[in-house]
Amino acid sequence: MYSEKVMDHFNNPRNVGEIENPSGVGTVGNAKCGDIMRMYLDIDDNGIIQDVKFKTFGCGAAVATSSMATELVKGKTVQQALEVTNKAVMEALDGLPPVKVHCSLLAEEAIHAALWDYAEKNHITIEGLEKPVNDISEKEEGEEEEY
Amino acid sequence: MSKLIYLDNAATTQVYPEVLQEMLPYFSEVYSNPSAIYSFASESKKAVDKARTSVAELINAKTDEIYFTGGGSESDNWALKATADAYASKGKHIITSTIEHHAILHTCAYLEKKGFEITYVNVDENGKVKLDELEAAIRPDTILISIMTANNEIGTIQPVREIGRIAHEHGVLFHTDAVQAFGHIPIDVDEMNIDMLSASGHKINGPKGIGVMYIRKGVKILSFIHGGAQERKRRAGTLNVPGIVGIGKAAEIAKNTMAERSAKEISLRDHLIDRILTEIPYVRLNGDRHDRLPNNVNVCFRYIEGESMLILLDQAGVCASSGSACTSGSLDPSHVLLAIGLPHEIAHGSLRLTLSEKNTVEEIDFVVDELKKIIERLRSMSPLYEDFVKKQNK
Amino acid sequence: MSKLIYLDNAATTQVYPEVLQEMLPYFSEVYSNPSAIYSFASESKKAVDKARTSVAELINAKTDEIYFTGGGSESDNWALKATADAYASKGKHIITSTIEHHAILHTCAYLEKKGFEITYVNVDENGKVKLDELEAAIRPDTILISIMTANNEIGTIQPVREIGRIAHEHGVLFHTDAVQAFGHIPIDVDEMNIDMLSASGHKINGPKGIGVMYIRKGVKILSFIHGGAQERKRRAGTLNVPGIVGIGKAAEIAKNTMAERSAKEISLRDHLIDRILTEIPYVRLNGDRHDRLPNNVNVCFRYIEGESMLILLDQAGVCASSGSACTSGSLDPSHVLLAIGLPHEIAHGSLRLTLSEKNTVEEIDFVVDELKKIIERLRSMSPLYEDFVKKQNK
Ligand SMILES: Cc1ncc(COP(=O)(O)O)c(C=O)c1O
Ligand SMILES: Cc1ncc(COP(=O)(O)O)c(C=O)c1O
Ligand code: FES
Ligand code: FES
Repeated sequence: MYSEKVMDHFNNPRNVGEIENPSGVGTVGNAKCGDIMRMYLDIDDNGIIQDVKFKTFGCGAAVATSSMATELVKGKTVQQALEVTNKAVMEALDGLPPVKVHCSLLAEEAIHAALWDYAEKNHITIEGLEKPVNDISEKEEGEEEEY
Repeated sequence: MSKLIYLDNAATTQVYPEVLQEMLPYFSEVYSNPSAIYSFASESKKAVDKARTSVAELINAKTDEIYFTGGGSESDNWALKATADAYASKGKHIITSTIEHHAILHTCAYLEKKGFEITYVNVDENGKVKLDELEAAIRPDTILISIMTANNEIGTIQPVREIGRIAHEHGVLFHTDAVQAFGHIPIDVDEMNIDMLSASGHKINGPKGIGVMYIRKGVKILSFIHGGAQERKRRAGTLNVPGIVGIGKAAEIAKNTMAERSAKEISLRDHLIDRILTEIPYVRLNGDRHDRLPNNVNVCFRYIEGESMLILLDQAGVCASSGSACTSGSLDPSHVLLAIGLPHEIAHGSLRLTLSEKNTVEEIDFVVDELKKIIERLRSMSPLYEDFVKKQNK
Repeated sequence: MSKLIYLDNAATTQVYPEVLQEMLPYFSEVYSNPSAIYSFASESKKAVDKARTSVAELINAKTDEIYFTGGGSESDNWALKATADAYASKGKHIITSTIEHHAILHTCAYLEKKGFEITYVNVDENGKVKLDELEAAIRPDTILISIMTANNEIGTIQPVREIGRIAHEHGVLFHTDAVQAFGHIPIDVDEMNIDMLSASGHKINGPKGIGVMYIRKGVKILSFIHGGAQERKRRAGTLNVPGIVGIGKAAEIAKNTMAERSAKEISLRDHLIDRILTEIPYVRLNGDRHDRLPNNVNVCFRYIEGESMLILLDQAGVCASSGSACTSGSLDPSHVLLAIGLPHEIAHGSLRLTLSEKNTVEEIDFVVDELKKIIERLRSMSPLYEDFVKKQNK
């Protein structure tokens, strides 16, 4: 069902864990499917993401996308991190099954939530960052076909 | 342990080699259509008759009350839609439960669109249908009660005998989806007042794509699949002779081995349940502890999600299933787990292990040992577990 | 000749040993449910995908336009009932022909009871649907035209391409019951404007109890069997993996051998027809001489009755069928023979011989020789023949 890359990131997730006193932390959940993802960021004074950790309660795809997302943002600037979309994460994982696309949104939103927290703590605004929604299922498109 | 440990027998089972053996001649040798007139047809007809008898004997039915279908889902659809059709003039109210299989529930949703009214009776925390609610739901226009014999997810065996009694006291037809129970626990359609019953070959080590519908004599249900005059004009389509022979043989074996087999399964099952409940923290057994299918174990591990568990179990060579939303393809966890009152996040961590008498204690022990590692690993990366631990430490 | 001569391939066929071989691993070894998440399931899933591709290629469909069912009858019921359901708001008129299989006709009768209106287009004396009548029958509220690709009794191949064109020119969906044609003659769902198509495994040396439904992308047909999310939520029920593998392999073989096989069958068929027509008096060929299934022979012998013929043929080791009332169980001779204009007493003497490429010229010759004796014998005891002879001698 999953690509080799997904399985690799699921079996050997990168950057699992917590960061003490993080620059920003965000927790997002998909109330529909009940999955929860938490992202910790350690951002230096130059706005570079020095470290990132995650914890995820969710399926194989959720774990793998969190893991991949942490790899993609690590060492990047805050602005670059904003550009890590769910599409980018999915591409980096060689794709996800259609029913699992929504899991990748969780990773994107978790980063945004952590960045929002960082911005609030530091009283700055990050260009292009919108206030994260707690329940990302509201943002999903893709109607289910009914038979 | 590199051999596959198959613990998903509620999903489907291995065709027993002796069942396959019995089927084999009917593919390429005795391939005749049993409806034909020549003597070559009488060989396959005889095989069909024999199978029908074996199936009838397993549930104490008469041979000509057994109809062969294309599977359990077809039987369920037939029972509901064609009863609705036939008895619509009497009434348009049907009673079922909240924990039925989708073959029942989605058919009910379809009937609702067609103007029927469905009452979904609730179950208690062990998954047993509330009999008082059931009885209170019966109305003058109720034409059918459909309650499953045993649940496919949590294994709870329903008080079918009492349901049948209630139905018949009120002059209402009683259908039971026995797909999980058929061949696994004793069923007597007469004693239990069952008017219609669905069963499926591949849940009892018979072939896939063959089902059974029991229809009590006198029940005026219509056809669901119209066409040729097969099955006493009630179910059209060239008879699937090898499939019928297969479900017949599987039914015969199931009858002969039931006592011994379920004793063995129950001992494996209880060993598995006991070890999980004592050795893994924050776990809950779903379904009734005693009125339970001999081969069913269903537990929820808190703070973790089912699909991830399944993938890691798979890597350890264990086949299992989960009612997690992530495995359902529908973003909702199992309706059965919700119906017994579990919140979403707990239903998420469900694991179903359904064994067979061919499993061994060694296999079960291996699974529990693996499971302990898997649960620990997944909890270590769970934000919910992190929150829980932090709260504890406060 | 003591070997069985099987000439009833329109009723059902032998599962080719190579088809069975391909199916075998999926009963007791790779018995997994393809919907499961573990890797054991992916083996059966792969086999299902492969079979779906083979079926799709046989009719030039896309893989995800192929759905597996429990047989040709289920496919026919699905096509008609679920289209009726889905498009009822657009209209309640359906067009079919007088010579369809009962899986279509009895389903239409059911739909008539549900308030749909059915027009039964007539056929000419060769069993071809009258295209002008068909086109004239189309109304603004017509939602579906269902015409079979080839007839199961008289073998007439319909002008499917023209029917598809007419249907689409009027914006009407076109379903074809291709149970007899699938794998026997070329079908291209795109070129022929086919929106839905029914097929069945056991008519092409595949297994019984497995069918195919082709549904063109965009056709909004509902489910017929509700339940689990199998077959992209359109057909519930645990997949019959061995059956699917079997029909897939049979479709693959059918595609690869079609040209050669039908050439061989046509030569046997024409030899059989020619000998019967020239050597037996008072006989008539039913169905179109040229637009005819490669393996179908259908003749009426005057003054005799079909069942008696079949019994005597059986005693000679020949399996055949008849459209006689006496074999129909319904006191009426075949509706197809009546529809091509035969009076009852002639339809009574019908004989259908449907061969396979495994038959030999020797077998065919043996059958004709036996037939001559049988006809003579039955005529010698027929009062109708006596009357006829007396009238002749006047
Ligand atoms: C034209 C036609 N349609 C439908 C069917 C029904 O197919 P099945 O018997 O596989 O259900 C048959 C065969 O009996 C047939 O010949
Ligand atoms: C309780 C119950 N009902 C119905 C079904 C459907 O049976 P089948 O998949 O054979 O159509 C199943 C199995 O999936 C089941 O467990
Ligand atoms: S997290 Fe639930 S489906 Fe991926
Ligand atoms: S004479 Fe006996 S059925 Fe026709």
